[in-house]
Amino acid sequence: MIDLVDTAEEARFRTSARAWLRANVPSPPLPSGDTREGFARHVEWERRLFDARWSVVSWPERYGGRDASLWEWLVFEEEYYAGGAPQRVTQNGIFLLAPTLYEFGTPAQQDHLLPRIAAAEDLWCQGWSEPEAGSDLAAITSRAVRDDAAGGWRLSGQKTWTTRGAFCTHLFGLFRTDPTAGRHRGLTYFLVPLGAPGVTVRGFGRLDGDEGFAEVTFVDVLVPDEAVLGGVGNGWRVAMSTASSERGLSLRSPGRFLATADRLVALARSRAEALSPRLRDRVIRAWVGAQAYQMFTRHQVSAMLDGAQPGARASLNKLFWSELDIELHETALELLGAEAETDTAWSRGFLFSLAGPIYAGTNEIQRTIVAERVLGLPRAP
Amino acid sequence: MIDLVDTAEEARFRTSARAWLRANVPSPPLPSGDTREGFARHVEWERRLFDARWSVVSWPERYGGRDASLWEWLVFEEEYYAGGAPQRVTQNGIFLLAPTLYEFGTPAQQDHLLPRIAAAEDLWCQGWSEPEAGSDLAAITSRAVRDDAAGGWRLSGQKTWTTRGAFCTHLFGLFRTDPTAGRHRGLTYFLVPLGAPGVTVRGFGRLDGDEGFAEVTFVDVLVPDEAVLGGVGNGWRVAMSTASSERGLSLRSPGRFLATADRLVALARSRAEALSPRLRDRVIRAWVGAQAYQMFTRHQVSAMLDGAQPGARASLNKLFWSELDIELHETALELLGAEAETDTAWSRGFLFSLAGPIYAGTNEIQRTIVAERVLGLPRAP
Amino acid sequence: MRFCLDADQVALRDAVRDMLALECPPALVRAAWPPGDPAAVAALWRDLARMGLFGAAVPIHCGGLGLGETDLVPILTEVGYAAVPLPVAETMAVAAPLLAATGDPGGYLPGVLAGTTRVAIAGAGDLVPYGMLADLVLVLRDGRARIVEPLTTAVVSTVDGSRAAARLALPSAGTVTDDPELVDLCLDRADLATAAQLLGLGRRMLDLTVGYVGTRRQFGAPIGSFQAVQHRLADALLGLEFAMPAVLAAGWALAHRTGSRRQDVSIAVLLAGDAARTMAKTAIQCHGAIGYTVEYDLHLYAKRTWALAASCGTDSHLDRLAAALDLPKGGFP
Amino acid sequence: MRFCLDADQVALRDAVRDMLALECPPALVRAAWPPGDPAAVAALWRDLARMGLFGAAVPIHCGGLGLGETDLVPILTEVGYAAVPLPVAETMAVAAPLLAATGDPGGYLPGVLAGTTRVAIAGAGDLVPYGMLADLVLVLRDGRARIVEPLTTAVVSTVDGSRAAARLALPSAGTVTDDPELVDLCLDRADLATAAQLLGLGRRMLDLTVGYVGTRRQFGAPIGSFQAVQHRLADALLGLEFAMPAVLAAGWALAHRTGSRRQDVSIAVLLAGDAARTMAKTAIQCHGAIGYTVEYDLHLYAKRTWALAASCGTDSHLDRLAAALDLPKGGFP
Repeated sequence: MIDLVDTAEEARFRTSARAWLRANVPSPPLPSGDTREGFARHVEWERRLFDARWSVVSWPERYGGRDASLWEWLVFEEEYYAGGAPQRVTQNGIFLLAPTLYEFGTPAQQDHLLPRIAAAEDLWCQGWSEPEAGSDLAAITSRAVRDDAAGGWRLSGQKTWTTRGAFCTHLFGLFRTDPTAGRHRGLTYFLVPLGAPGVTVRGFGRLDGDEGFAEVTFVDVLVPDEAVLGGVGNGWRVAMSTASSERGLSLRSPGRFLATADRLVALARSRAEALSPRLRDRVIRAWVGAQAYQMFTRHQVSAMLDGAQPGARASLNKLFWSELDIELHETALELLGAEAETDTAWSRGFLFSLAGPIYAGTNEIQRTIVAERVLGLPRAP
Repeated sequence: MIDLVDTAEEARFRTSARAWLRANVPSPPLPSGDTREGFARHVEWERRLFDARWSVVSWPERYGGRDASLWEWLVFEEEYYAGGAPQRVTQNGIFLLAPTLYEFGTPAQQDHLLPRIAAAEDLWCQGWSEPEAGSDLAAITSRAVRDDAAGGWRLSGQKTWTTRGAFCTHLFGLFRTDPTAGRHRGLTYFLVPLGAPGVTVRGFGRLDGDEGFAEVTFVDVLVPDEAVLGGVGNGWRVAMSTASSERGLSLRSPGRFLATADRLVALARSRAEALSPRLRDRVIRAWVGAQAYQMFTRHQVSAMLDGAQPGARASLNKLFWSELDIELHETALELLGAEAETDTAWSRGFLFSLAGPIYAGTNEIQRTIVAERVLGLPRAP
Repeated sequence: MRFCLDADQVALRDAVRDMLALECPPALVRAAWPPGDPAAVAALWRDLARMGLFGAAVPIHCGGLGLGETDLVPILTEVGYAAVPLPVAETMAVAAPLLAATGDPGGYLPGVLAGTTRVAIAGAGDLVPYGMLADLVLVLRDGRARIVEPLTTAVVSTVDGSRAAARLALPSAGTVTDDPELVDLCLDRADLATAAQLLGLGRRMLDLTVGYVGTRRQFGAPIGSFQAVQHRLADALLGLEFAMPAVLAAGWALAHRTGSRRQDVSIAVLLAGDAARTMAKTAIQCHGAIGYTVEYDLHLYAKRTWALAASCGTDSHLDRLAAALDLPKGGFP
Repeated sequence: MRFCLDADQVALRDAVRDMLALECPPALVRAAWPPGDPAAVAALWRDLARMGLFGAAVPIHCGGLGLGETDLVPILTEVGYAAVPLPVAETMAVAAPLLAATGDPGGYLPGVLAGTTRVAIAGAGDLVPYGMLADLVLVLRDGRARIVEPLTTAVVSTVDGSRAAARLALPSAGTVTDDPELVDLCLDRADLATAAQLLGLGRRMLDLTVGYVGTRRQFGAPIGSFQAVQHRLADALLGLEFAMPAVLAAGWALAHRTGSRRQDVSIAVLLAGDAARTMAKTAIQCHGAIGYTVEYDLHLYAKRTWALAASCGTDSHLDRLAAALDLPKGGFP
């Protein structure tokens, strides 16, 4: 069945979301969330969203959501970005950790953590990369050693290139619990409070101005057994579930790119003197790309509702949105001409977009995943 | 020293070439050289060129040339293609085998073969690829076994994807003379008359209509010792010299692409109703590409005259001209719109251009050569 | 909201796919190349008629299956996948529903449904793909739809030899409708059919290439295990995967006569055209020399791709989208 | 015909290269980012003056080195390679020869040659790169060249923090020349200088990337041994290698005032702009996360590349070439 318009219920949901956003989206827009002060303002916004039950619409009511369908979630995202609302600084918790908690968490973990994520009380960052383990995630050496006496685990090692790590309160990531097992084995997924004794967070600037980009060092950090998500030694499988969320739909809904594309078209209209036919075509094609992403995700959501798992196909999303985002911003900068070098929302967005093909597994890794696991090509020797 | 205009001598040479070509270039143009009849007409043209000493201008006078400088050769090529003269069906002999003969041939081989190549008496095709050895040339299995009694070598095996093989008289290629040696070793470069007993040539059509695309089978073919070029077991080194000619300047002078670019611009002017700003830009950029190739080769020729060997840098030429050729033709087909599907010089040229990134070592092989041997990146594991 | 094929759509698509796999293998496409085997090609047309396909988009009360444009997309994708060397898309997706909608003044519809009348669509100038095989030609020009019998026929040599193209002299009478909405609908259906076929052609070339690079070995490994090949094919797949939903959505927009239908068709054509062209180039490059021979099947699909893509009219679609986005129209000052 | 640098050109280029390697390392570029170390940056300007560089394009009888545009290309490429955070190209390649050619009515030339006067060039609107550091601003607009002292100065935050950009209010007087040929020559020299710097920046990013991927190991091998990285870098190199001769040829065309010089400059700008932009993207991608940190040097060169490329005016160069090729001018109907 194909029906590409909102049902009556979806339309009601859309109207209601739009009305609330129109009344509440901060104007003028919040400062960038990449500074400590800006981040705090964003956290305030997240709490306002939560109070109005718009922070996690697709979650169960008991965790602060609205039990909304995946379609309604897409609708909310469209309205959210079309309304000019701020980027979600809670995204790691809501869109990456939470799906993993729903899949692998114990009831106790879910009941404890999910409401705190929804309410922006806990602010999560990722702890994947290490200095010697970037694309090659299985090469991580940070380790967790069982301390039976203390009744928990002692973590040590270093995580790096952690977005907003300097501003967050918690970190999720992989640690090696069995040093004798091979690369993908012997890993465990831990949930770590950054305030725990032995954790040091050092921020270092990121190209796009994010001052929270951080390196996190663990020296003999004690965490309890409840800090393990999905079972000891099961970390790779749990992490791949997070990665699939990160690459796929949940982190990058079409609403965001549709809104950027619309802003690009508006920019083109407003800069008639700079708009050459060449740039007009580039604007149109970038806009078409955003539409394509929307159609693709709708098709994907339908398949998911019919029981399909995106699995490796999440890599297709990631390849597409990451390149689309760069194209949208590069086109805007061309329209801005010599003014492009000044510090504007578009130039900052461009710098941010360049990270797209790198994080969540480089696009080279994604292409290999697509080739081997979607197309079924023979594995690299 | 930079001086980008013809010297007086070069200008005289240009005038003289242009005058002869203007008086002699066949009009209407010859039929395609890809059929047996067309090929024969092209061979006639090659003999006319030779009779007027324009077939191999840079060769010594004693072999039918004019002792022209590399600059004059570039000038001739510009005039040749600007004048609408036919593609050179002798190119394998003149541009690929001959440079190798100059480098590795014995005086007897040079004196015997070069004049026959210049005069289009011997028509050479290449014998590199085998069914199981395409990009991986070192995997060839055709072999040559010494026959002391007969005083020569006995060849057996199969070569394939041989352009115009069905119309040529001779083949050069690699055969394995030492089956115990490793991949690149134990190979010898042979010069083989296709009329020799035991040679079978089977033509099979090529996508662009070349009926002479052939598979050549050798069953116990006896050739004398003089058929070896560059020494027994030295075949890889000799072949790499030919390959460098094929990738680089000598096979694809800028004149050819400059002429195509000019024809493309003329087509754009003549099709005002189809010329959108988008296509105008595409035409201009393709034309710019042809200019870039000319500047690059001029710079390269200057370096060669100062003693530099292009070596692995010939792969840069090949990557550039092969992609440029496709871009020129694709742009023309877009200008032709729905008429593009009819059989025209442009559509045939497009199909031919698609072979560019494949033959003479695929562009994937070229990129690896550039990466490892020009940029010095570590070799693939 | 909901966006997937229903069971009936899947069943019909699969039936067409199975039938074409059997009746329109590469050998049949080759049979359409001159001199070829016209009888074999004609038999395929009859087989398609027996399935009722030429009435797919004709209302049930006119003797058809009563399907809409949404349903046609998967069928036309299969027609592209098989590179059917006949004007199936033209007859099924454009001419037949037009005849039905206009009351069939010429009395052609029964012959179309029965598989005895083939309809081609006139392209640019006097060039008519499948003109050599067509009984009737649909001309969509100057705000009119005309269905005419050709006066004279001259064969044209084309890159894709299975297109049976002709230059035709056509009478100027024969107007079936000048209702602008209906004429636009014909144009949109033709564009949609092209986009859907390009998707199918892209899939065919992808399948051929994935199969080949998985078995062809060089340097001691299947060439499909090298990153250069893997990543290029991943990118080609990406194009096809992101074009497919757009084409399906355009079919739905046409079927429901939405306000954005014309721009949805343009989006579909641009995405499918780019994806198929990229796939053709990728397929040829990943095959290497064998893909460049006419003994191997790839060229059958690549050449059809180029033929269809050449008829896409990229600039007119960009202009249509420009108008929808309130950006200036193309051209020169 | 002859197309390579002579011994003098090579010697001067190498001298500039060696000097900049020593005096303008990444740390000096960082010193130009706010708050930075203005004294260190100012010292570099004096070092460049001591080499006589600001008189490079000034005739010998005016106290310069008497070099032509051909000679400037390799020097400016080195200026780009080092990402010198000062208006060297503007002062040396455009302002100084203009002052000399117009008899230096304002008496600025001695200060320029001595390294006590810096000249920036006004960009679009009131934005002036290096405006915070400039004593004078050259304005090339409306067929006039003006050299003026700014009335007011407001710092502008830019992506490349080492550009010291400012929004300046400028007086409307100060015309140095309205000779169209000389004004065009200034514009062409500015474009040439941009193209040459972009080449150098491209080379710098290439060198950084080749160095990094040769040592960074993932999956048990240097990442530079993977085809995905190898081939992408090969393509980036291709762009730079084919842009370089075009930029040099444009310098020669300007130096010899050939009839095609303006189109040669446009070719150079288009090729160098594309090559440098591609190189920046390739460099960031091949580095991965480390290239995305400001602790690593890559961003210094990438951001300069984007700043220079943004000022290129792609469409105006395409229009200029269109005119030369007798194709229609861009714009909308």
